Amino acid sequence: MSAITLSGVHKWYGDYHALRNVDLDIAPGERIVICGPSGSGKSTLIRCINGLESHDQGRIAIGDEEVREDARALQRVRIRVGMVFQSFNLFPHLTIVENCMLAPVRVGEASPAEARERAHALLDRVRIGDQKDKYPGQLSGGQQQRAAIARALCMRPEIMLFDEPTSALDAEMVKEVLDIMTALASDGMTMLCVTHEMGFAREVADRVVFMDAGQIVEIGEPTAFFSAPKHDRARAFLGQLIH
Amino acid sequence: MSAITLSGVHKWYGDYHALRNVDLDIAPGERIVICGPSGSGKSTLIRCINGLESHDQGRIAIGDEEVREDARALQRVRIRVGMVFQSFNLFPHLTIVENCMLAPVRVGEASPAEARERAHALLDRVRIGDQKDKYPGQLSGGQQQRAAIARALCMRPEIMLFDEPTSALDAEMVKEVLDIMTALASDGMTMLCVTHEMGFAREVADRVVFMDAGQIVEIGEPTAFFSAPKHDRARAFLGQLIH
Amino acid sequence: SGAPSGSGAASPTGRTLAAVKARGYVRCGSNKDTVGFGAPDDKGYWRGLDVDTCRAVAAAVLGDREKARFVPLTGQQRLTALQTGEIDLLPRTTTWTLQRDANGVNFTIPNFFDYTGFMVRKVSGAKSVRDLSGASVCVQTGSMPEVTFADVSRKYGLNMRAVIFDNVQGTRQAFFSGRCDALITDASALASVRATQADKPDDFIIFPADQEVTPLTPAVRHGDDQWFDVVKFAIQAMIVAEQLGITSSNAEAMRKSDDPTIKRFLGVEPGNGHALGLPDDFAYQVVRQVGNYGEVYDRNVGKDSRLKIPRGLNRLQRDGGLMLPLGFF
Amino acid sequence: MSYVRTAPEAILPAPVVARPSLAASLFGDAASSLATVFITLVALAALPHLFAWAVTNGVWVGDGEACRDAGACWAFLRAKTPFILFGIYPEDERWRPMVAVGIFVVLTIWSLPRKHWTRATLFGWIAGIVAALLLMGGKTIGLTEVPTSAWGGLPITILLTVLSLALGFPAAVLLALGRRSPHPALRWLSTGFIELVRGLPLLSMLFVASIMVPLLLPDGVTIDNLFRALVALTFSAAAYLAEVVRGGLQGVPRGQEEAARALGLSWAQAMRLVVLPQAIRNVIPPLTNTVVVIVKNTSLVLVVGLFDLLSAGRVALSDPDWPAPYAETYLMIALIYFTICYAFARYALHLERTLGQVRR
Amino acid sequence: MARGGARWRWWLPQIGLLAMVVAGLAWLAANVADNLARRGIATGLSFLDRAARFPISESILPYSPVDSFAWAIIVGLGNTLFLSVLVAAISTLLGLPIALARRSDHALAKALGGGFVDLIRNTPLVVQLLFWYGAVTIGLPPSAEAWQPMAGIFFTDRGLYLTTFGLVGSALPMLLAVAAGLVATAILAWRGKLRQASITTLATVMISVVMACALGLQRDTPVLGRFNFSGGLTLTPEFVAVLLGLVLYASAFAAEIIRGGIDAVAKGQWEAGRAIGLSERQTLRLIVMPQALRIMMPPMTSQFVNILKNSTLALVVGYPELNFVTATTINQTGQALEGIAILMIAFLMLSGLISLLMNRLNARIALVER
Ligand SMILES: Nc1ncnc2c1ncn2[C@@H]1O[C@H](COP(=O)(O)OP(=O)(O)OP(=O)(O)O)[C@@H](O)[C@H]1O
Ligand SMILES: Nc1ncnc2c1ncn2[C@@H]1O[C@H](COP(=O)(O)OP(=O)(O)OP(=O)(O)O)[C@@H](O)[C@H]1O
Ligand SMILES: [Mg+2]
Ligand SMILES: [Mg+2]
Repeated sequence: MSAITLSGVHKWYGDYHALRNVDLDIAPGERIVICGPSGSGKSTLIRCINGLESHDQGRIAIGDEEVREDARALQRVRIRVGMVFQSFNLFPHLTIVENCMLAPVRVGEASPAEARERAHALLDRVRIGDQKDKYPGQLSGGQQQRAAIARALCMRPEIMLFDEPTSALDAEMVKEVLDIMTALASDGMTMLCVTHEMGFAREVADRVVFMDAGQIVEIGEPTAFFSAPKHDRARAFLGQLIH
Repeated sequence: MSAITLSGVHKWYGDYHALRNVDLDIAPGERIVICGPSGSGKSTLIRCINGLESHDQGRIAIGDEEVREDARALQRVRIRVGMVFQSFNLFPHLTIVENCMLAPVRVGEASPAEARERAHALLDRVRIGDQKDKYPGQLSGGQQQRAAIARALCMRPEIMLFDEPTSALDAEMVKEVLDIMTALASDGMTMLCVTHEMGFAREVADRVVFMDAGQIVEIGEPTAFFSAPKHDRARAFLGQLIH
Repeated sequence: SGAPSGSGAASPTGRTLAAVKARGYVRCGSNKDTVGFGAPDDKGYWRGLDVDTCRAVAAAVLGDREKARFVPLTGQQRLTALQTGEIDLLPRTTTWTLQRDANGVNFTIPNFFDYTGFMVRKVSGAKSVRDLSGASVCVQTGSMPEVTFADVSRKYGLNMRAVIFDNVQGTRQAFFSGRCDALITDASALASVRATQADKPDDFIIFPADQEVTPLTPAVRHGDDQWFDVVKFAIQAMIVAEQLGITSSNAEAMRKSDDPTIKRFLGVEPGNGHALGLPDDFAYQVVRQVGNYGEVYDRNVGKDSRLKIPRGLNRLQRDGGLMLPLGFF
Repeated sequence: MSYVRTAPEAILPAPVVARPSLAASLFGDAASSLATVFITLVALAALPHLFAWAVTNGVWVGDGEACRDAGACWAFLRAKTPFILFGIYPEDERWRPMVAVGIFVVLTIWSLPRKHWTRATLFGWIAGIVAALLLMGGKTIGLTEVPTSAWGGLPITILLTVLSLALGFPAAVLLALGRRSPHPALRWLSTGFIELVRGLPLLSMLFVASIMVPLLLPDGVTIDNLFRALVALTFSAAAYLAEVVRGGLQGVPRGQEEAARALGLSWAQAMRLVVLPQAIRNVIPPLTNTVVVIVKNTSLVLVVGLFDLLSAGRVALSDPDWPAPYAETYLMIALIYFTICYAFARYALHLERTLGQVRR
Repeated sequence: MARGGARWRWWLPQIGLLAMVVAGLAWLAANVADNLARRGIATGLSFLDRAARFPISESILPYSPVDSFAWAIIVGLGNTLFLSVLVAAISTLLGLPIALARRSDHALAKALGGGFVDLIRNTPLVVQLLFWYGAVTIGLPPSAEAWQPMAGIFFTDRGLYLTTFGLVGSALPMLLAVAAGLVATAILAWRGKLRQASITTLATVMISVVMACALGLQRDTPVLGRFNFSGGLTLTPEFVAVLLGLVLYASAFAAEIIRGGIDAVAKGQWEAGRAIGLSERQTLRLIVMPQALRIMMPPMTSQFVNILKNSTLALVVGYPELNFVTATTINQTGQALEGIAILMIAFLMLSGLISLLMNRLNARIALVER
């Protein structure tokens, strides 16, 4: 069964048609990179998948669980799907390790001790184990984003969504985060990642999805896509990226 | 006579020695690119030149006008020097054309009609003539930065200072702004530009100034500098930039 | 006072009088909502016994009772306002006490003798202070009643509970809504409250709180003896006029009287005014324009008013009251 | 595996979604239903009493006698409204305060649309204020003189509000700038003034104004009571507004001032043309709140013997001919204040929204 | 210069400005001295030792008219503090449900919350106080017909009379327990451990109730005397009206501060909370409120200072707080200067104290930044 299924998904903001008839099927373990011009609906797509935005038409499912406007169903979806935001969104009033423990203890059934252990392991894995008792405000951007990844992983999600995880970072810190994501990918995690980091996409992605004006315009192998995009819009976009 | 002269300039922030004995001489029509690691004093240098920061020792002069703490002298300097900031700093409560007209009418001796005409011409030149009655908030980053350039040009400065004019822009918009700057350069404007856009530096700069820890470490021809930096620090820096 | 000060002379006699004449009107501190003593009517015209006292001074000094202006003052403001020269005269139901007299002001001549009284509902059965043990009493602050209240409560061991307000409306509202068993304040005010605010005036009785008489007395500043005298005799003019049978309507005619006392009083025979620094007909102007004390009393608080307070202590001395006419010679 | 779009997807109109019904909001779940039932029951219990008091037993015409042992005495308000509105201003001259109030109402309505925010309107206000003052006083323009001690009611409330705002706001801007100034003396003085005034109850400041001012001035110099209250209100308005403006200044990025200076504008120009307009726009909501507080604060002059609206209402209540209908009077006064404040707050909200459109 | 700092060129005008202000103050002081001498106004604080002679209708500190003016003023200060603390506590608690009602989807609750806040915030507090006082005194029955919603509780136009429970035997252990609990709470709150502090408070209350029951109680029920009830605990109409008026007024403002605090928490925080699977209510409680609390601290500080200052309006409905007592003192002694000075110093000190305490607390719970 597919890890994520979108079929005929439409989404409007007021009168603005933000997602137009989106179909996408993602197999378990697949790694997808989504790119496209600003405002093309990448974030909207990803936010619809874990129900942060509700779609207006069509069907989205995580495995066999449909994403629909129902508090319990949504919670089941969100436990299975981890999300990392562009702006980290760590909880500033909690330490890093508390950030990580919150959901397992309050939503999952983990005991505090268990959750702490899990958090420590994951923080070590993203290489900020020594920062665990600091507050988010005390970390650099790259460290914060890695903490955010650890937090999402703490719920042991089947799928990870990333919305431009490196675009709020200084150039020097981008690499730290991409490294962690590459490591995750090599573990076989199902990943859906909005990013314009071509190096990362080339190295990691199974497929690249190019979006424009709310539609999926092109899907392809990363090497093929980046070297010879077929659709005009994609070509124009890539042309601008490389100057 | 030099367009800009700096000799033995020192600057402290509290106890922190931010500029250390900086000497630089810029001829009229010359185009200088300044680069260097974060915190090396690039912005400080540029801001001392138009007196946004006061230097503590040494001499800075624009042509024959010394930059010193005197309201009238400073105003004369600033009329001769245009500045473009990293974060645009357009005035959000005024339309684009009003942004451009403000200084000519209030500081220069232009009549509103004259200033408007001048603004229109410059906005056309930076290719946003059709956006002139919008507010900054309604424009994209690239358009905003071009408006900021037009605003600075409206005072008909002899010298233009740019402090990382493209670093706050989305990748797609960088090119728009660099194109405009290149066009300006080819008109013979004296330019001093902090940027890490190597393509631009190669194409446009007469000299590249590399700074580190408040000092000028290396000055060279762009091609020579980028291909074979002489100083260790510069080499390390350029190595990091390309990943 | 309106005239700029000289260079430091402590009490230049006559300054206030000169200032008032130069200014063209008398400034009086006033109540703003004590009906019968000082309050504007619906048309914004000031009325009351204290107001007429001020008008009498205006008539005496300036020959026109309308040349008086009223500055509404709160209890806290009144003495300071007088001391600092904001007003020339303070006719504002102010009790003459030692502490006040000693502290920067001079009391002239009482224009109303009052006593502190309790008003209670008849159904409560209380007939004197001693029956009020454990009662709640509404007190209006800013004058003698609160001290009297504390004193009698202590003296008779009554353990009464005070409910204190800094304004007339609060006190009254509280009493009639049933908040208090008794209302303590000047008896004159009690009478007026009973006459006007009670649904059935007969349901309430008033009795004195103690034996003391409280003389409500217009006050002037320390240190200006001439003005002190002027105010005293402007007030006296009303009292003496009643003694002499001169009223506002017959004053004109009385000028032709052969009685030398009346002649001197009305200024037909000169001398009195001059001595005070006033026009010789000052008393005539007071009586003609404002009236004699009886008229003023009846009009504002007495039988012709809604308050209908009996003359009582405020009768002339010859009628058994405390109003003592002085000699106008 | 790979896919290339050939035809663009149609842009469709948004489907019509039924708005969540009122019923769903009221009875959506157990908690909502419970809340609905509870609120309704309380309302049902209270309303009949209120209705009986205000309408069934209310007295609309008649005199004081008619009001005894009855419900709401609206007749009192009918009889006393002129007095409450104009205080002790002489009856024959009441057309003057009426005209003065009219001037302010007209000016206010005229100033509402943004396109009327011009220098001319500003001069209009200054002229209007001066005209109202002259008209009320009368002497200078050849009418019967009415001293300020006889002014009263709504005109006093409006005058105190308008003047304390008109004088307080510029002072507030200066204080806010002073408090952020790099020059210590200016900063200390501004901070000292602001914190002193904000730490004191307005009531005690009014006391000081009414009792102490005469002591503070040279012998023989006196200041009008109304003016003193105005000074106290203006001080308090200036201190409170200054803090709001300061908040707004903090919200304007430093880059704005720098950009303005880099263009050659002087400090004063940069402030006036670039920084302050943004700062004030940023703080419209707290500014509104503060102005509403200032409007309401004028009611405190009650304690210093001025005949403002509330004070005049209370004097009206002391009329022996009437049974003193407190609730009705306070309701009417509250209603007048509410109308002024609420209308202002709504207007500010509208302003905030329309000015906000400038940004994306 | 943009960041010029204090340069020498600025010293002169600054010194000039300071000199002008100092000269102005000196001029005023000279005027006061001159005026006082000229008008023979006695000054000095000797009056403070004299017997006050006037009554104070209610106070939490013991008072009788034989006490000195000084003590009377302290008693007024006690009432001011008592009232302010009570109003601050209740209105903050009340503000939360009102804020939540305004943010809720329930149409009636939202409308009621909004209407309440608009109505309260747009009318002067004095008018509200006067209105409530009228409502309390006119709306409630006389003592003889006291309304008894529960055994031992009487509502009359003389006030609310409540049965109290006095302790028989040794109350010392209980008092000690309560004191220990309060100290622990204070220390925890000081350390910024608000959660533990509130748990401690709750525990203290529960322990004291249990101990009270164990130690045995004696009912003190109000009994109707000739004029009034006596015994038990009395809340006078003045106090009830002031409390009601100030609490309602302050809670409307508190509700807006709380709502503003919640709204000011970045949207991303809600989303992050949802994204890790927290429910709406968990997100509000665990993520948003702790951050909103920090945002609310500065406006809450001004709110508490405002409550303190607003308490001075209690004088219009006859509750004897500091302002009222001082006014009476001025009226009795004529010593306006001293009275006003005492009043202002007291309020400045209290406002300063509130700011100081709140700032300390704020520093304790502030978000840690780099
Ligand atoms: N809450 C909203 N209300 C209205 N319009 C919205 C909202 N969120 C997004 N949009 C619009 O929907 C479109 C798609 O937005 P989206 O954030 O998905 O773009 P994106 O591809 O992620 O762009 P970026 O690369 O800039 O993040 C944009 O035009 C945006 O303006
Ligand atoms: N106002 C200030 N007060 C104190 N230190 C400052 C101030 N402004 C800058 N500095 C310090 O001066 C040094 C030089 O700063 P500057 O902004 O010139 O660096 P930069 O080369 O422009 O760096 P970047 O590439 O990050 O913009 C830095 O270490 C910075 O921390
Ligand atoms: Mg996006
Ligand atoms: Mg820089």
